[in-house]
Amino acid sequence: MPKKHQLSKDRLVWMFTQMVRIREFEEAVKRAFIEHPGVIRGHAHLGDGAEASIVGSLSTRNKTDLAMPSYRCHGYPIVLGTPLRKMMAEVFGRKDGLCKGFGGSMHLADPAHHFPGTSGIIGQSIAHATGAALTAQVKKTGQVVYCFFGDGASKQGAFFESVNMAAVWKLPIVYVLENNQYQAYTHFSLEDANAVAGDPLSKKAAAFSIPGVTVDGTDPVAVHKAVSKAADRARAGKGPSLVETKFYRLSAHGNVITVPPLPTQFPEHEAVAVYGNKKEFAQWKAKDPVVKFRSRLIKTRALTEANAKRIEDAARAEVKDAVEFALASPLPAPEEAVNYVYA
Amino acid sequence: MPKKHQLSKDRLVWMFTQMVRIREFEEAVKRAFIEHPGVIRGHAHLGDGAEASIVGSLSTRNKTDLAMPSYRCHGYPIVLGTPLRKMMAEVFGRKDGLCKGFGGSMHLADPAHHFPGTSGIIGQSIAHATGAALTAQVKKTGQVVYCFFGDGASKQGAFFESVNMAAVWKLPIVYVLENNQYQAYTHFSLEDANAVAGDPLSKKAAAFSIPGVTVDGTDPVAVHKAVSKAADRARAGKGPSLVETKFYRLSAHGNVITVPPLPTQFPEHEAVAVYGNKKEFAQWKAKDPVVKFRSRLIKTRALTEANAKRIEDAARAEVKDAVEFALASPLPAPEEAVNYVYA
Amino acid sequence: MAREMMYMDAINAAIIEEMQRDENVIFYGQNMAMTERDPMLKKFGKDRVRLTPISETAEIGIGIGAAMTGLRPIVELWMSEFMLVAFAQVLNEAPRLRYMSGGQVKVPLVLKAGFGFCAGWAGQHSNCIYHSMMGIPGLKVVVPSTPADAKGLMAAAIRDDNPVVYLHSYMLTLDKGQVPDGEYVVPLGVADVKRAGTDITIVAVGWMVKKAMAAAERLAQEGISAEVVDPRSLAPLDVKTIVASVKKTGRVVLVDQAPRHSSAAAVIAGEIAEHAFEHLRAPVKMVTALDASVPYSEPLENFVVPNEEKIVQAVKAVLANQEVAA
Amino acid sequence: MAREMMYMDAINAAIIEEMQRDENVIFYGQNMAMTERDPMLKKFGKDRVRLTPISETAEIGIGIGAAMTGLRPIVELWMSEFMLVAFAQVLNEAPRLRYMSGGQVKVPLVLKAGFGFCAGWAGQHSNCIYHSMMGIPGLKVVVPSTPADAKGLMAAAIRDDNPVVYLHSYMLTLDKGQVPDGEYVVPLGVADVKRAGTDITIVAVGWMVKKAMAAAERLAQEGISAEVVDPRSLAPLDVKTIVASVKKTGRVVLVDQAPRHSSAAAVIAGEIAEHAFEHLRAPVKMVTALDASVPYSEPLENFVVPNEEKIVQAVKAVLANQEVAA
Ligand SMILES: Cc1ncc(C[n+]2csc(CCOP(=O)(O)OP(=O)(O)O)c2C)c(N)n1
Ligand SMILES: Cc1ncc(C[n+]2csc(CCOP(=O)(O)OP(=O)(O)O)c2C)c(N)n1
Ligand SMILES: [Mg+2]
Ligand SMILES: [Mg+2]
Repeated sequence: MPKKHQLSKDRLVWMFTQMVRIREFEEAVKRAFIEHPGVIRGHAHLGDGAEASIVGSLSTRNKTDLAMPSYRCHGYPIVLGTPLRKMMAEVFGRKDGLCKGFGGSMHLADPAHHFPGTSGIIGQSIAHATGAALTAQVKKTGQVVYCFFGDGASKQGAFFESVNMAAVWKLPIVYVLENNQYQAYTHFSLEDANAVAGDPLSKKAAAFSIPGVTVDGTDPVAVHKAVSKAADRARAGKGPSLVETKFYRLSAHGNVITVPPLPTQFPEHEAVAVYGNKKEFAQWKAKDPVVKFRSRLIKTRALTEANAKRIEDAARAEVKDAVEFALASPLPAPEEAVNYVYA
Repeated sequence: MPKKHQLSKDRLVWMFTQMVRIREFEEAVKRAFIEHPGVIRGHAHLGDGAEASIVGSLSTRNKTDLAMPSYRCHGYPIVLGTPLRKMMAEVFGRKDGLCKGFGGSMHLADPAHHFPGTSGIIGQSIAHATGAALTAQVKKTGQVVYCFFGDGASKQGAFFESVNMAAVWKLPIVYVLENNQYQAYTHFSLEDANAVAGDPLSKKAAAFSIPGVTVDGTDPVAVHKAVSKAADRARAGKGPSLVETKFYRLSAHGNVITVPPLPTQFPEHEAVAVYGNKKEFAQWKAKDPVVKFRSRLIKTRALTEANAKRIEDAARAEVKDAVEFALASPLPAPEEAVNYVYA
Repeated sequence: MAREMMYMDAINAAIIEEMQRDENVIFYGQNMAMTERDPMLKKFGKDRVRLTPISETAEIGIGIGAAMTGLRPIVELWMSEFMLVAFAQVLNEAPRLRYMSGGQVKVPLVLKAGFGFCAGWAGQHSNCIYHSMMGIPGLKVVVPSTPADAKGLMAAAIRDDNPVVYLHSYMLTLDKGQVPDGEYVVPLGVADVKRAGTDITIVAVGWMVKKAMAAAERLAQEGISAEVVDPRSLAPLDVKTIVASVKKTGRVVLVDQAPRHSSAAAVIAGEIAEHAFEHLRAPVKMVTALDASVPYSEPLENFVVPNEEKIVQAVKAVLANQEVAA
Repeated sequence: MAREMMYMDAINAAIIEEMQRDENVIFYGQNMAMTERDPMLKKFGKDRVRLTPISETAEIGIGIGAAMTGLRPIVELWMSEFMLVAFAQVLNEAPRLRYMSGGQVKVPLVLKAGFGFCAGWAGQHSNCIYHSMMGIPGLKVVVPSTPADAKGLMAAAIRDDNPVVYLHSYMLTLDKGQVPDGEYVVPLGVADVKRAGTDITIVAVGWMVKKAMAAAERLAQEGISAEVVDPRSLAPLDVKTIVASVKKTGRVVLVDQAPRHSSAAAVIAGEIAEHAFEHLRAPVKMVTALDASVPYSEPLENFVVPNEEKIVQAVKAVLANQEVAA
């Protein structure tokens, strides 16, 4: 990889730290369904398993570059610097939440930290991200937009329309297709024509004559490398690229859908619950990106066991503090609900 | 080409005959704007230039196979056997029209002749055609669906979504991307990412891991060959293919848009009117598929000059009769308008 | 014979019975029939029960094309908002193709979707969009509020030769009620008087029918007799039954889970203003969601959406013939 | 100072003036700015004036993303039905993002589209779909009926910090009227009394304002004084002005180019039923399109769409206080 993209020890440790922070946050959200039943309403979707894809991608960004993820959005702002307190308070629907309790888990937004927001409707935010890249181009800000979306979303028309326009206009955007192998309960091999033919999903790039590459999404360094190239291309005014990061969602799609006041919880992973495929789940669990990266850093002496522990303890403490903050934050006043409808 | 797809002399003459019938029909429609002003309302779109693509494709069909074109739909039913009288009467909004005056030029339909209908909203009918292929598969009718759409339509999400599903389900359908080089006033090189990169539009097939091929759409035999292969594949249960037929629309997109009662007419071709590119227009005019095919058949002695004339005269007479029939047909009674809303 | 059944089971029962009855009925959608162990797939086979990708435009469009050529597809769309990515197919394709062909084709298609999930799903998953599908010539829209209606309207929707949007309320999914066994068809376009009364008419849709019934119960205890009318079909709308009730009671409250100007209530109020005016003894009154998207946090969500208490207050206000703020 | 201008030129004048005023305003769409000779492209450059493919979901979605990050896009969509392929972006993205973010972002976006082209464009190109965009919290919808309003509402739409759907009537494209020079802003959400009168109120939208004005003229010759109110904005809807007029005249006819249950008229009638009931001296009356898609052939099309004669008859019927068939 070009020198400028080589990762220093410090940078590798920073990446590990972010991955751990994401993992700890997601596990706390998951635990909240048991420890604080009813506190999380609606549908929460976790990014455990996606840490290498998220951090590997965002480790290539410049200070003002934007991240535009899908509704499975917890991981990204953690890397961008959004306070976990505000994030957890939003997931808990509190007044001190990032969005004052209006958005919840699916709709975090923190424009101050370069995260303009998300959509819960599959594929739609790919167009929004493309629009953010248009702003960057028109206003000549030098920003690159990192657009994240799922394997499932790559079957929505919005994806194709957006990438075509970005390619024609040579917009500064990187499309990161996070192939976590499931869209809700459906394995991607059941619905994607490339997959049915045994091809990688990055082959879709050919429809736009742009670079398309598939990379091991459990390895943050591999992701970093591929996304660096794509970001360089974007920054050079050459337009978009498609990077498929292939990894595995480690938790179920989301908490079980229930009608209130029935409490909701996280079920088993679909591989097991729907397909009865314990082996698949176990195989991918063994490739847990956080665990793998930890051993690698220790093996390559980028990190000591003691430092790793320190990082993990710090993340745990940070997340614990976030949960306490969120629980202590009041619910919004009902009358607030008519605010923010119009600017 | 496999023996079974080799075209007999009779078949070649039949193809020429259909091409001439289409051309004569479209020229009569165009003339109607001058000869019978006000008789055609709304927007009429002609297929002159597309004859080789239409006839080359449909010459491969079996008796019950369906054709599902876009709103630029005059040519296809002519080949399928729809009476020109009824077609012209519909274009003229008459009671004896195919659709009793309810549809007009954009919405011809003749299910009895294997043409279920069209949509005027770009891309949407690609999904309908795919659904017709689903019926063929579920009911095991052995039918293949010929889905025609424009270069412009290939930028609409419906296209990508539909082809992916057809590929996953291995539906018996052939997608014919008729690249007539313009979508309304826009040259395809200005809006298509493949084209911007100098690639053919058939490259989009890679997004679905299906065969994609670009063929000279001014040559009905070349089209026949490519579409035969695709139809064979569909019939064999192997799923869809994408065939790009590249040719040139010889008339303007449609008649000028005017507010009634201002009369409307056909303007000059966009190459000239919008882009000032007389050369481009002249170059493609020189490749007129009907003229080219005529000389070729005469040169190869599949046809004599006398026979060619006879075919042309017959087509002209048939179209003249259709115009007269249409003009003589009454307008529908106003009260009819509330019929056919519900089945 | 009838038996107690959950709303969602009643819907499924109708689908199964109709699929048994007519082999042209097919059923597909996202995140269903993933494995060969799926009971519907087992029963009806891979051809008739299918899994689709997240491609609503193609899913619905394919349903239209299949319907034009001889099948009777039921498309499972889950949440009605997902239809919006494909709304051209719903509003401008399915209902127009027959008409434009001068009656040559028909489009027997059922678009099944849930709506109005008030459970913390926030601004994009909790809406009521039926209003946007009313008044589209050629398109039918039904909204069952009880398990029996859920079954009967699904059967009718599948048998109908026109495109029908079948909208089930997520909030009623687990509600139980008596459902007739075997063939049971509730005709499209016929409203149902869910509770007879003499003092006032309450017109309510979907989940709001349940709230209106509870409000009527409370009002009965205070000596107020409210008639509850459930249109069941929003298109065609049974204006006659609604107007007849209003003519009888002389007063009406319209309850709708959608914001005021995107409610069926407003349209129905318009019909009442034209057709029952002389019999009205007080202004109509609408109880709708506030003009805000549905927010995530519970107190906010509760504040936006109509509830029993608001219905009771509205009824009393109308009976007192005095306007109160909505 | 004012000058005579065509409706379509007034729209363009507003776009040009606002683009000159604020460099964040950009303008793009299909089949525009194809060559360097394009006057808008010449004036504002390739960055701000762009050609797009037939990709409405991306076009509108890109507009939203650009608006969230600092631009003020105007998206040229041509016919409003084309928006339906991207309706999720219109109804469920643009108006929700600000709210869901708790007020952190804004989406200053103009979606420009023509509607209701009754000129033989048949079932999919002639519709009025504004009704489906009413009552969506966060979304504004305007429908100018005169060249002056066309200019002033476009200026207001561009300056507004919310998504605004700007719908111009194709049938009014070439109409002429006095238009103020220079800065001219018609506030969103304010109805306009286009003609004062005392006997009856006619509420009409878009092209129907012109028909209502002609009908009022004819009625005046028969001694009937009709007040014509043009809501101009359908969202927010200026209920106050409409109700005030109805309270004054005591009678109202609502004219709408859309079929009855997909009309703005029905919603407005509902508001009148709630807020002007005590002042009504006769039932409201709606004059809308018939419940059919718009057919191709001229006599069929004329039969479906409302016209001056139907308005005149409706007014007379209301004044006679007797119901006639719609
Ligand atoms: C248009 C639309 N259709 C369906 C859904 C329901 N839905 C929510 S999440 C999801 C799966 C998305 O899968 P993918 O894009 O792979 O993202 P992941 O959940 O794996 O991160 C679906 C189908 C939706 N939100 N929007
Ligand atoms: C969704 C949608 N957007 C825009 C239009 C307007 N429109 C009508 S025809 C046309 C061009 C179509 O071009 P192409 O697909 O190449 O077909 P061709 O006209 O060349 O046969 C456009 C943009 C439309 N009908 N539908
Ligand atoms: Mg996924
Ligand atoms: Mg074309």
